[in-house]
Amino acid sequence: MAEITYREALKQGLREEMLRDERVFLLGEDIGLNWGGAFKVSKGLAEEFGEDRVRDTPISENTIAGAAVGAAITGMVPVAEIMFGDLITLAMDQICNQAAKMRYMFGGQTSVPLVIRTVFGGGKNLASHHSQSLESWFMHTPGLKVAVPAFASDVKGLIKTAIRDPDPVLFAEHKLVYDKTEEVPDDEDYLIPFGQAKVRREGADVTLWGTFLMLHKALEVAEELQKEGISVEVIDPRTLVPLDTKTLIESVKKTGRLVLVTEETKTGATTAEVAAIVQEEAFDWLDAPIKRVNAPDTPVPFSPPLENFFIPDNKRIAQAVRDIV
Amino acid sequence: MAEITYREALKQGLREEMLRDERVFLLGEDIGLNWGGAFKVSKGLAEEFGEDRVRDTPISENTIAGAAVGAAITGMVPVAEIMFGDLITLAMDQICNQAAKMRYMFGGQTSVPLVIRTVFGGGKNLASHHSQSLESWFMHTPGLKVAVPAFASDVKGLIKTAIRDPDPVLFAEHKLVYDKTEEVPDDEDYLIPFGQAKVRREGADVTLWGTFLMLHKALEVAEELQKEGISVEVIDPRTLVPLDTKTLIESVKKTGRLVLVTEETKTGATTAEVAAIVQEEAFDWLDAPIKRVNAPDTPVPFSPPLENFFIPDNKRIAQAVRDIV
Amino acid sequence: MAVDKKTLKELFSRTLKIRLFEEKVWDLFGENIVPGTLHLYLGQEAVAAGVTTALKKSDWIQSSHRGHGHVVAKGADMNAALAELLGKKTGSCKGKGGSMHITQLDVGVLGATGVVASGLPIAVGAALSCQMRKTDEVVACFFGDGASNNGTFGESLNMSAIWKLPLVWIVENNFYAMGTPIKMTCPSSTVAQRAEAYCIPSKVVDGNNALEVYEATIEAVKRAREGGGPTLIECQTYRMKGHSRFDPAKYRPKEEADYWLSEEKDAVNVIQKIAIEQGAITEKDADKIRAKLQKDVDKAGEFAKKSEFPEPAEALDDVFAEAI
Amino acid sequence: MAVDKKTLKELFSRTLKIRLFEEKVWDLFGENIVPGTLHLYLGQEAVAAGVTTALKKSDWIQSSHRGHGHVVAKGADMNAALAELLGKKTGSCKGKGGSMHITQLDVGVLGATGVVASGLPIAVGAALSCQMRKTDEVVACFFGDGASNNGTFGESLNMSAIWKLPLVWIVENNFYAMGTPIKMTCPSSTVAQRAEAYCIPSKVVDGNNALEVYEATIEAVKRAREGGGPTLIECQTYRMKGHSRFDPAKYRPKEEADYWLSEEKDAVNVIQKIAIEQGAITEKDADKIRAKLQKDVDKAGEFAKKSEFPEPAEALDDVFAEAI
Ligand SMILES: Cc1ncc(C[n+]2csc(CCOP(=O)(O)OP(=O)(O)O)c2C)c(N)n1
Ligand SMILES: Cc1ncc(C[n+]2csc(CCOP(=O)(O)OP(=O)(O)O)c2C)c(N)n1
Ligand SMILES: [Mg+2]
Ligand SMILES: [Mg+2]
Repeated sequence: MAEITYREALKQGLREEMLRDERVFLLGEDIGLNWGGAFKVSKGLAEEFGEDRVRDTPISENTIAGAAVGAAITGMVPVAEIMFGDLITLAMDQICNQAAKMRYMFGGQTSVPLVIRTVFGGGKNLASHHSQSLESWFMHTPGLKVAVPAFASDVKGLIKTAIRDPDPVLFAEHKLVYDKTEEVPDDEDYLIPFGQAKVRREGADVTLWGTFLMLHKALEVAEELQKEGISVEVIDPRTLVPLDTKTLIESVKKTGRLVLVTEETKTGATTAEVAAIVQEEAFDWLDAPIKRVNAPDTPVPFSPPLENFFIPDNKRIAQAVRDIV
Repeated sequence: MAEITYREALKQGLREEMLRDERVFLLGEDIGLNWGGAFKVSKGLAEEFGEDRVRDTPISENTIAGAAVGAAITGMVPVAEIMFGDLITLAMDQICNQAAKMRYMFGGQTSVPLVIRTVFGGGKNLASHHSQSLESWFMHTPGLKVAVPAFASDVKGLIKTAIRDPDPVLFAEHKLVYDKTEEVPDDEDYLIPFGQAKVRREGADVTLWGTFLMLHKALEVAEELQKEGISVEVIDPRTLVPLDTKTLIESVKKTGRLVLVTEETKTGATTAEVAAIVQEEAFDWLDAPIKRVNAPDTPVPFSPPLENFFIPDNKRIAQAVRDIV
Repeated sequence: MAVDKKTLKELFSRTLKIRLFEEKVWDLFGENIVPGTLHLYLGQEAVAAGVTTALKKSDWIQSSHRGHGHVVAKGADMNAALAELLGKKTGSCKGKGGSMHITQLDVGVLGATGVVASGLPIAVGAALSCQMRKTDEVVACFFGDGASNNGTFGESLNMSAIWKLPLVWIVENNFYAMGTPIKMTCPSSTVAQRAEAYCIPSKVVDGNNALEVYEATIEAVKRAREGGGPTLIECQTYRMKGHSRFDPAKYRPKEEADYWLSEEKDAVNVIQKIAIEQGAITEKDADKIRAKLQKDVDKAGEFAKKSEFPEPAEALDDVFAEAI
Repeated sequence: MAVDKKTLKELFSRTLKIRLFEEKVWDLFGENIVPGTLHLYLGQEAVAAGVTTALKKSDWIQSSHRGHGHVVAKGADMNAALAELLGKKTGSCKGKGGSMHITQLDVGVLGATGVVASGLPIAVGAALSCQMRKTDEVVACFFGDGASNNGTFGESLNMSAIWKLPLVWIVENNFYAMGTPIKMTCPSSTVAQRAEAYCIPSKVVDGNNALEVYEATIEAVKRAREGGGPTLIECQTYRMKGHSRFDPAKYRPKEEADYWLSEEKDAVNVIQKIAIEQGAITEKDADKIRAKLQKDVDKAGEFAKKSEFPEPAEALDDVFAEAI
């Protein structure tokens, strides 16, 4: 086990799977020799595996995704990259109508073993077209699995599982966690099963559930609140589809209180679904309303003070916890 | 006031606005002379207003939406039709990244007065690519307004408001309500404000909130349940953005119970958001968990017995009500 | 090109097979037992027949929303195909797909799709896979004139060209997209002109003549197999019926429709005449082939009709490899 | 074509203005006060200068993600433009847009966009609006070589052609999309070849020569205003810097970079030489113009720097016409 960055762990996972299975290949814009991916995730892989298996594409998002579909149903295992999550708007047909529905609408005749990698989130002053968090759209798309790794160890185990999964996976990353480090197992078969949340911190008074950068903030907030005598349990779902509601509900049954926090704009975020589930399944255990902490319902602004206001901060998260304990 | 179909009422609304304001024009595939729209909504309008203002387009969804954006910011008021809601996957960039964000990302320099009409829902055995209900994606897109008329009187009043609105409106229709009839005012300035729900039926024991065809079913269920002595209040939001939570929460404070019903697949549906809001804002008034009735998390199947199973029916709605009273 | 008699006979019987299949569908539709909508292949039979006859069994086709003819031509089981159209459990998609998704993967059909032009990117991926797996497999992708106005057209043609993929683009130009005449939405007189933008060689052929389609495809397939990259073939043809279930197609000018729907232009007649003239079959053979095919189709119809509908709860199956 | 001296002078000063503006941006970036990323227009100045000089004030331009040069050339207020890049409240987008959305609508900029090729459909709509409103306004739409691989390219060119829209498509072919050389993703030797697919007349010009760009645009604009429909102009040019903020552009072959980045190819030098040769300006005039522009740009820089940031809660404004 070595302490490496999320970026490095992700690359390790991709590399190991490419070594293990020659059907695995990467395609996307500027992922190859000249650039190595906009966030350098694939840097070095084209050198190692050749330009065939680490394939630069034209700026054709829908056809990138569709090519992955066609390759997947004929014996390959493509990992397609959409450079920014905002640009996935151009590939929605191939991802949501084709990849996600193909097994079903053809009555189980085919698997669609592909992964679409993309990156969400703000914090880099990239404004409205390069900062969104759109994961809830995919959570609402039957037939897709959705991974949301926030930690280096998870991103490696999950990408390997995603690649080996016979179903299409929307693999979401987050810009501001690429540089976070963690100890990551070297084991070639280090796989993290989908649908298993991880309790990142145990606590007794309130449950905090969140994704990506907000999870890191949640852990900081939990430390702060400990000083105030509030004991916070922090849960990382790791995948949204399948969603581990069991771990969450057990926690809520223990704490009686729940705060959900993501960087998505509030209305229709993944936090809405989780709140709806928990209020239904743990109604009698809830001692207070479930609180949601999200970005406001606006596009993502450019200027630092505006973007800082947009992205939930520790203060807002802490306040939401205090509001219900 | 005459009793007319939803289709007819919608056409009346379009026609009146085209007569009132020459900047208003329609564009879309097969909306003109030869077809009059896949659901015949615009039948006759090309004959009346000419092919310039009722403009047939190539099969280019993203450019249809984008052309509407360009026209809207330069002095026209376009109403673009995406023939089936499933095909809006091809126009997500122009709708969600451009139309919705333009006022904001340009700092208020421009209005984007356009309407995107499309149609959701199953029930016609059109299978996975022509039957989806994707409204929650748009509810999760800041900068868009979203209308979901289920009745003839509303569709007319709302389309007129949508056209006069300076902001982009995603105007969702439903295949199985086009033929429903209702008394509809003739008044040229018959406008229904966005963000005002309508209590379609008063009741005391439980609140039923839903959209489109499910609202019609909800009203039937309410009648049935009345016979069992259960008094159901039925609420029609009419628009999802803005969402009238006030009317709903008042109702829940009265009944203490809420069932939400839409034809969307369950995870991440609009019902999740509504449940999340109500449990937060009316926590102390809820006597039972909020129940959601939706389609299962599958693509829409073709065969009648499968599709009938997929779409929530009166029995499932009634059962959900009985479960919590 | 000299085409052998066996091939001519095959072209005739494939064209006819699709015709009889679609007439059966039309009959079943008349009996009001076909749920949903239908995009019949009637009139365009020579395209699918000509293209698929030029392919090997291990080759692939990508279908469109007008897919019955494609899958039947590629060798799909007619029982399962008709059962699918009726929404039966015995259908090739277990009743989940219907007309717009009629598909049989194990005979090389990548899929039929309800989203116009959405098959093109999938064909690109399949052809890339053929190339990367170092097979000699080729992909033929069917789409309409209307589809060539969609963004995926340019993206996909381009990708196929830069990677020299083993792909044959088959435009079925039936001159209409629903009620919209192609001349309203396409400034050039052929769709084929658009292939040049990507340096892809192209050819325009009479899509009602299975032999012409076959010959053009053979050449394109050869180029594809030899690593020469994609070709675009525009097959000009015409729908015998309207666009879909309830479309009377009144928007078509009479002379145009008369020309295309004449006896001489009829796809079955055209190839029958050629096959007889070139001595591949006799009138009598033709009758025998017809009778045999009719019997198969009738049997498929019976099979489909007497098959069971799926159980309602089967709607929950096949979302993922394993239920989650 | 004979170009008058006033125009030559204008071409020179517009080219230079963009250069000085972008150098200022580069300096501010060096001071580490430009948030986010940047796509500099350095090297491509002659394109925006040539195109916009051929337009009237009432005409429109659609910008891309590399928009600084476009908006400055169209007459945007430099104070507001620089303030926007620094995220200030006084910016043209109140600090909400930044580099990728730098826009000033009241001088005819339809918008800059972070989504490659997403401006094309918007330009179609604006040109349709010019036509439907019966104005003589024309739209010029800027986009890159890489953008021409996106689906909206074909869709939008086609729509502009079938409706004969008053539109001029300006391809800024700088031979790279990020690190991807265009020859890897485009099989033809010019992007212009793709216009023929839609029967759109096209021309390839030296994009480092503002006069050539201007002349081609004047002709295209004339055609557009007279109802003759769209034209595509491919301006071949080169980025002086990398793609964005931190790109050293090491992937470019030395000879290629040397050629394009030589003194003789420099956009400012090229038009200055022409203007002087044709007697439109003297060396001295050139210096005077430069000094004046430098002063304006410096003042804009000061303005931008001393402007306030927006208040955090302003993030909530401008979502809708009225808050909901
Ligand atoms: C992307 C998309 N847009 C619109 C439709 C609705 N639609 C179904 S078929 C069709 C016409 C297709 O025309 P063409 O490609 O020429 O094929 P044809 O029907 O003539 O075989 C249209 C517009 C669709 N299914 N998909
Ligand atoms: C649709 C889309 N895909 C990818 C990107 C990421 N990206 C930003 S600029 C760029 C290259 C664009 O190349 P080109 O169109 O030639 O313009 P240039 O940058 O050379 O001016 C890419 C891939 C994007 N912003 N939008
Ligand atoms: Mg057609
Ligand atoms: Mg470029």
